Amino acid sequence: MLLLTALVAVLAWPTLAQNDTNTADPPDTAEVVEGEAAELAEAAEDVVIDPAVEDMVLDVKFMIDNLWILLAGCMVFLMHPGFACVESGLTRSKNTVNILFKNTMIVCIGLMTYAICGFNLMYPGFDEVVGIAGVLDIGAVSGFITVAGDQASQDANLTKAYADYTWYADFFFQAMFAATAATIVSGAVAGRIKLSSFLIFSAVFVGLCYPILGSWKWGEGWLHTRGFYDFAGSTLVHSVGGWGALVIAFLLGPRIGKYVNGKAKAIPGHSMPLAAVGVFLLWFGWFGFNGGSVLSADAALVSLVMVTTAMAAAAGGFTAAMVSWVMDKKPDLSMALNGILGGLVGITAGADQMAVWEAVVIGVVAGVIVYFAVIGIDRFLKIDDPVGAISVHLVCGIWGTLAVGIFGAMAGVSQFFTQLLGVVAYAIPTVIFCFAVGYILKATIGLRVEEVEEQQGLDIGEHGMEAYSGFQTFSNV
Amino acid sequence: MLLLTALVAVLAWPTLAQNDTNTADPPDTAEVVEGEAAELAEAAEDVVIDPAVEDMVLDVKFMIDNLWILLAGCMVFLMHPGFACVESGLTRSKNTVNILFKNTMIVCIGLMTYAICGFNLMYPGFDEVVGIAGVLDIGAVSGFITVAGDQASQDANLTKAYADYTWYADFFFQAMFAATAATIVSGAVAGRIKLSSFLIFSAVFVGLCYPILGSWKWGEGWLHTRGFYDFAGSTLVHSVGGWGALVIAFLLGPRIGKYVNGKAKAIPGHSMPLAAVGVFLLWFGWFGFNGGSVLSADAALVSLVMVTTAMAAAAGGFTAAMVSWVMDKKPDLSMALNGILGGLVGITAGADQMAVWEAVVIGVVAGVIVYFAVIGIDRFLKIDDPVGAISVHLVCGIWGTLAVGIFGAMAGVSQFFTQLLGVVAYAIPTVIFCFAVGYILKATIGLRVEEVEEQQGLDIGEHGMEAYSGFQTFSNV
Amino acid sequence: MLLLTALVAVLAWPTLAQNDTNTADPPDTAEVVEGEAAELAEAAEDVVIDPAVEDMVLDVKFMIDNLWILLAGCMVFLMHPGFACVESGLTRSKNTVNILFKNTMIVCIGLMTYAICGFNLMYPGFDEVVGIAGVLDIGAVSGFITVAGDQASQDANLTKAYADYTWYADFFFQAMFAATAATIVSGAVAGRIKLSSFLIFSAVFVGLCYPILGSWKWGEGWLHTRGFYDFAGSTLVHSVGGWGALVIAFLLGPRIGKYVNGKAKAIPGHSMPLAAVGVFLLWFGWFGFNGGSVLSADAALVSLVMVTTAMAAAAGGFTAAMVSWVMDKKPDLSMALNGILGGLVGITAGADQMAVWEAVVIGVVAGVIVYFAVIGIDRFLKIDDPVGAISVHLVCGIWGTLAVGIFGAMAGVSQFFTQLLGVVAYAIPTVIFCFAVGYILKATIGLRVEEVEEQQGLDIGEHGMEAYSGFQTFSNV
Amino acid sequence: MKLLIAYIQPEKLNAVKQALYEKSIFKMSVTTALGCGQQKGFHEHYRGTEIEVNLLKKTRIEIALNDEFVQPTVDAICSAARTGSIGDGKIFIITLDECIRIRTGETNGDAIG
Amino acid sequence: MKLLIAYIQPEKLNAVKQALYEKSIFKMSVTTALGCGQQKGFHEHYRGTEIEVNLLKKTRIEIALNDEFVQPTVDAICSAARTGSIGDGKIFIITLDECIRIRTGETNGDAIG
Amino acid sequence: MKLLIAYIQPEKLNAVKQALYEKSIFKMSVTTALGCGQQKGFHEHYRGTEIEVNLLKKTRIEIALNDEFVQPTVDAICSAARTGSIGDGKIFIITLDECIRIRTGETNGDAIG
Ligand SMILES: Nc1ncnc2c1ncn2[C@@H]1O[C@H](COP(=O)(O)OP(=O)(O)O)[C@@H](O)[C@H]1O
Ligand SMILES: Nc1ncnc2c1ncn2[C@@H]1O[C@H](COP(=O)(O)OP(=O)(O)O)[C@@H](O)[C@H]1O
Ligand SMILES: Nc1ncnc2c1ncn2[C@@H]1O[C@H](COP(=O)(O)OP(=O)(O)O)[C@@H](O)[C@H]1O
Repeated sequence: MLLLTALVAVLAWPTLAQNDTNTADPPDTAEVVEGEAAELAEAAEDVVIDPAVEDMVLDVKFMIDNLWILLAGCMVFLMHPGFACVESGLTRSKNTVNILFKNTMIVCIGLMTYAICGFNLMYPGFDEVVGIAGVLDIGAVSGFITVAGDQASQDANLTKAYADYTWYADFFFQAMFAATAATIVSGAVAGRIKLSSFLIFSAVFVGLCYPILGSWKWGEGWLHTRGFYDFAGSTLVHSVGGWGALVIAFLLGPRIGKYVNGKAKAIPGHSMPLAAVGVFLLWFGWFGFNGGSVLSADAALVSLVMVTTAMAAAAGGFTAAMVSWVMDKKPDLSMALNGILGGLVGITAGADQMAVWEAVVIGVVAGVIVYFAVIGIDRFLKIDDPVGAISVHLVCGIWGTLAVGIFGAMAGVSQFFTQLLGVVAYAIPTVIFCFAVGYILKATIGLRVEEVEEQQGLDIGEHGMEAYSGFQTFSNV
Repeated sequence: MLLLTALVAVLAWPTLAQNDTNTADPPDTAEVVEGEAAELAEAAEDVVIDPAVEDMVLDVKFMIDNLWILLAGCMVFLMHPGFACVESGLTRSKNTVNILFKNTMIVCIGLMTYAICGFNLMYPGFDEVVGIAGVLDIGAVSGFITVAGDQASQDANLTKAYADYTWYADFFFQAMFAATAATIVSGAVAGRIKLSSFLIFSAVFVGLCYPILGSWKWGEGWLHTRGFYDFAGSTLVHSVGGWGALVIAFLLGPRIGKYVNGKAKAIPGHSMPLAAVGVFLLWFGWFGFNGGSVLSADAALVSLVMVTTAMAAAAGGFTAAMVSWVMDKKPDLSMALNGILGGLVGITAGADQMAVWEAVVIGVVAGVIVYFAVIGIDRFLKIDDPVGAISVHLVCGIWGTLAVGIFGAMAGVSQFFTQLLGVVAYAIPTVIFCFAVGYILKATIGLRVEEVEEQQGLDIGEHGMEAYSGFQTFSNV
Repeated sequence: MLLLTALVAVLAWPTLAQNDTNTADPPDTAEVVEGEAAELAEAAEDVVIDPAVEDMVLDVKFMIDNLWILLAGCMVFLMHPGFACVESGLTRSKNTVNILFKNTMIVCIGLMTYAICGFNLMYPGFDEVVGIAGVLDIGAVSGFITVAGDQASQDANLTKAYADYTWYADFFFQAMFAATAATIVSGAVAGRIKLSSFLIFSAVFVGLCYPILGSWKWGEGWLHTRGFYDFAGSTLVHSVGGWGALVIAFLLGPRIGKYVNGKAKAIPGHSMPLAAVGVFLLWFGWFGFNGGSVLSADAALVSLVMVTTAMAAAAGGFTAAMVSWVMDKKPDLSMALNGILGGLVGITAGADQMAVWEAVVIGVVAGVIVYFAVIGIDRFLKIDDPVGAISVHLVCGIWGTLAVGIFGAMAGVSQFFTQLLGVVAYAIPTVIFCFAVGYILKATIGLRVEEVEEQQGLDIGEHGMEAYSGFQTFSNV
Repeated sequence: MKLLIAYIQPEKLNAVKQALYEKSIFKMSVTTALGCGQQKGFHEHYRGTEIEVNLLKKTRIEIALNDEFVQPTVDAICSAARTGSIGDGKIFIITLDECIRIRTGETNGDAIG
Repeated sequence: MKLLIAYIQPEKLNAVKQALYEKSIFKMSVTTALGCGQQKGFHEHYRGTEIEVNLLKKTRIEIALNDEFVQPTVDAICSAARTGSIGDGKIFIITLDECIRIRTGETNGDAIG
Repeated sequence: MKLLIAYIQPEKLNAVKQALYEKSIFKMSVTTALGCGQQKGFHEHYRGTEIEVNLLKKTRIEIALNDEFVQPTVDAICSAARTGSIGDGKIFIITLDECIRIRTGETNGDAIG
């Protein structure tokens, strides 16, 4: 408990240093491009409109905005099976049940921890949480799950008094988001991590690390004040998840057989259809991830964001495929898939800031980056990342964040350095947090399964069952 | 034909006894929590708003409501591949084509029978259908498929004169729902039922049993009048399907090799990735299933329902995983998946009535129930249910229905007993109907395939093809 | 380059002959059934409504319409994994990586070529593109990708000044559509086509052939003027893709082992679950494909289109299953799946014109047609089409187009012949174009892989990897 | 010592295993195989086209035995796997020169059981 | 009697089956195998990393034969499976002591065909 | 010439391959098998029901050898595959009458390596 408080305190340094009063308002990303809402409001100012009529129209607008946030949340939800498919497809069949189990549990645990503390940690501003004594004020933190069912609180939480969407819709969307951060880690540590350790790590990662760090920007914290921009989470979600992946994969060490005499060996995934379907589900979910981050159904912004998201992904996939074709003589499907994801991660930070061609350029660069990052991490860092999670989420996440300072409506030298500051500001505490948690787990219940269990596969070892009962498979080729 | 009329008469007893005049109005679930629509109406009453303006705004509101119902219908549609994946994943590879075929046909047959008679049986009130002579009035029943294409009837059916949504949208959503009831049966009887018998059973189940019973509550029938509450079908869809599963699985007997010397043996499913993807699709579809059952895009209700649905599923999945971890030493993925489904079924009856924590509690209880129900049915009832359909849909369906009397805005002793009444009122006719149909099929064309066909697998026997051509599989381990 | 210009000139004959000035307006399909928008407008005419209020309401309506187009685009996007699953499921496991790679690249390349030239070729009217000198005016063509990011152009492209939806949303929806035309070809040529040739073919097909031909109808070109009707693309998308499939499959010749001594042999697909999931994804996507083609969220039209789409698919699937049951003694799952797709293709041309029963009839006929077309093409034309793409998309596409003249609100002899004219008018240039491109590719880099590569599988040959590493498979049974 | 190779119908594996257990034969190795035999295959349809399935799924059992166990084993397999219809399978017996248990290095008679 | 075991390239299975049919050899059992031989494997890339594939897919055929059929069978397989490049495969022949048809209990020469 | 058949734990395949390489045995054929032996299987749970897994995954290696290579090969396999716990596997050796290389038609000693 003490340790936990210490960890939380580490995460809290900039906030404490700054002593800002962050408001509890929901974030507003529609700052740059003028949206419908603004237009409506303007129109309302020009002529005198009967307030009753205006209210009626705004009620209908509220219905749409709210519906879109919920639908976007549902689309983000589909990213979880997407991750499950990609991760199990790109690893061996003997670990499939384990990966599916982890991914299923992440959604369940993620939703629950986010309801218990994550949501309130992230959005009411962090300073309300760490009180004078520096300890957690459970009451303020655990707001969502204990919300009363009575009429009065329903009125406040379920009407447009809260925002363009209800408080519940906000939770729904943000909770679906939150769990993705932990899922990113899952892929990088596949095939060797102890199930219980992973689940504990995920719970604290989603429940504490992600929301506290998230509050710095989306909770209108100190980085928000400094002008750092991250539209839908290249840094807040993907880099944070990617740092976690890097640290835990490093602590775990590579899978047996990955490095023979210091040379990296390929360990092919067992099902390319699963991997491909997973990437398509992720791409689909990303339309909700980015599109929903507009936080309203504003026609202009959502349209723009959808198009930039689609184009960056297409450019990333195409580029990575071509690069692998040139470099390895034959085009690698898994690289093309990683390229799509790289493009998506890359556009995420500035999806509402880019012209079409800029989105394409961001995707192209991401496609190139992913290819070399995968190889670099594999061969030179010698960190074993079976699915390329670090390259996709961390490296492209950084690229996407910086790209906001290079391309698009906000481009500029000072913005570039603000973005760089954001990247670093998120890197340091995440790495410290993950090292600490990882180290504690390693020292106590252990991070890694036994060697023989790893060789037989975690499906038998951790779950006592096979993913493909009845199929004749070579589990060790 | 006579027999069918008799069956229908059995289903009709309470209606006939009661002589109620049920109105043809679409159901209104928004009775408890005040929704947007009500607010709009109120606002309209307070001040005098130009009726032309009001109409214009209501037209736009109608567009949203209608769009949401259609989208929700599309999401429910995805539950069908979800069921197909879960059911084929949790059974052996030699029966996969058969299961996929059944699930594909259920959608096709379900949509058609529901258009031919189901929809009109369910919604105009049952008393209009069984006329004085007690025979089916085909004209009244077959309303949907014979709807004229001319302008006049289009106007009535495609405008807001009908409800918050068009008559067509209503059909679309309800028809997608209807087919799920038959799909539930499909899982429990997998691996041994004769294809033709199953298809006939499904057709009468979706075309007669489900809509007639459904009309008791959602068609504003006698149970509706008594105050029975079932928001989105814990009883009307899931228990009804679950009773069907129980009866037919009982009539069929267990698969060969399931019980050896009276001891239950496990017959592992052949593809855990399929099963997991299926559950995620079901979960996604459930957001449409429950969210669409609000029957409007009302921001407050839909938000609330989405959150309770998500939380109950998460709690159910987590709990079932933990219970199986404790009981069997190792966490069982298929139990976790069943737990998610159990939580979803459990929350379905009262998704709009629960606070967040109540949804979590309902999910937790469902997760525990599923585990023990699976084992109980397997070991003590000795009914062979390969995918756990009875535990998930019937047992958790009953739990969810009763939970409305225990938790949430309607909780109370009298409500609890009303819910119990509903459970029993649906159990008796469904069991009788399924026994009758099952028995007739058994006596005529036969319910079960030949022993050798079952051992070789239904894919070869019923379809003459393999699901995984070219793969070396053990079909009998 | 010269050749390309010649090809483009071929495609342009009717336009040049006619010298029409096609307007740049987006297409309007809501011509027959009166929609909400019209009603709104009427209401506005009857009484004097404050224009400020009206504008406010129309802004909200614009939000819904736009959101629906974007959501529909996302749903169409899911058709791509759908195609990927169907095509890989129905072919052998040794070609799976290749098929997945092709389908992934088609989305990427399709989105990019459509942004570079397709979108502007299709919608501003073709005559603006081919200038006096008969050469491509790159400036006019490449409008979308080079769209400026500045405020002024954003205003024009992101507000309701453009249509019921933004220009960006229009691109998003149309681009997702466009790529499907190339995907259709992919299935028919699976297992033997050279990867590079296929990618080049796809790029010119999506970038030139599809949009130029599409402009004849949807770009308000000469066929539009003649009264040809194709609601969502039975001809414009499916027949065009189907002709491409026919021509390239013919040029390629059958797979080794498909015809032995002139007798067709079956080469079973390797994964029926993949194929079934793919069809469900396609069906789901089709709700967006047809529903979105309403080009607004109009309650009446979208509801009607959803219902006719669902019913035709159900009828097609059921019928094809029954036909195969009768003809081959056992019901064939892959035929049932093809039947569903056939029904969907069939209803696409007139989804907004049909009564429910007419949709069912169209589906039934499509189901019968698919069965006999598959066999006819296989046995008599001796064109090897592993997934039935020609039967589904070309044959049912023609059926659906003609059906608009037989059933529904537009039925009539003269309409029938207009439809026939449309079918022929699309057939000729597509066949010429595909022959030309196919022939050039054959003469230069070659169309088909080496024999030994084909026998070992394209996964090893083209990509150097296996789809199911670790599984013991027979690649040549 | 003999090495016995039996091809049986896949659905008979459990019955054969049971029969061998009763004769105290606990050790065996099983693989799947495709077999071509008197049972000429059957004609099926895939997408309307006849498909001659002449490689049928079989289960291959390999058992190393001391000589005195050979006859009981053959009997057990025959009785458990026989249905009387074509395709029941075959048993092949070859001479086994040597048998080594990897764990202990024991050989021959000691190692076999 | 002999038991013949042949490893061939998977893509040659149909040709070999055909060649055997022509020599009236109708019975055989087939499994998949991974083979390591003179054909040292090839170097591929997976995610940019070289992967040495030294266990290549092979098809294993097992045929029990009366002695007089051995030579024709070997010839048929060799001619049908030969491409002349490394990896074409091997044929192994061992003595078969006994052969029993499960369906009838027939043995040896009678059972084999 | 001898034909050696070894059943080993799947996870030992790489170690065995390595050990054989060191003894200059480059050729072999590998299949997967399910094995039933002294390692009686283990009890697992699937959906709460005990499941007795008595057919365990094994890897089957087949190597044709000239006689002088037999002992080194046995030694290599034993040392690489041994863990000392039940289930390590068995080696069976039978006499190989003939060996033919399909590519060249070479036979016996020449063909085997
Ligand atoms: N001569 C043989 N060589 C190899 N395998 C054989 C031979 N004869 C039969 N088999 C195997 O035994 C299986 C059953 O053979 P079959 O002749 O159909 O049985 P039966 O004659 O007992 O009815 C075949 O599918 C094949 O796998
Ligand atoms: N000594 C052996 N023992 C077992 N299998 C062998 C042996 N030699 C060859 N094989 C099998 O035959 C296949 C082809 O062998 P290879 O030496 O590549 O053929 P070739 O020398 O005829 O070109 C190998 O992949 C392996 O499966
Ligand atoms: N008599 C036998 N016949 C066929 N296969 C055998 C025999 N004995 C052992 N095996 C194979 O060897 C594997 C290991 O055998 P086991 O008895 O468990 O090993 P050990 O006694 O060396 O611990 C078994 O799973 C089986 O595949």
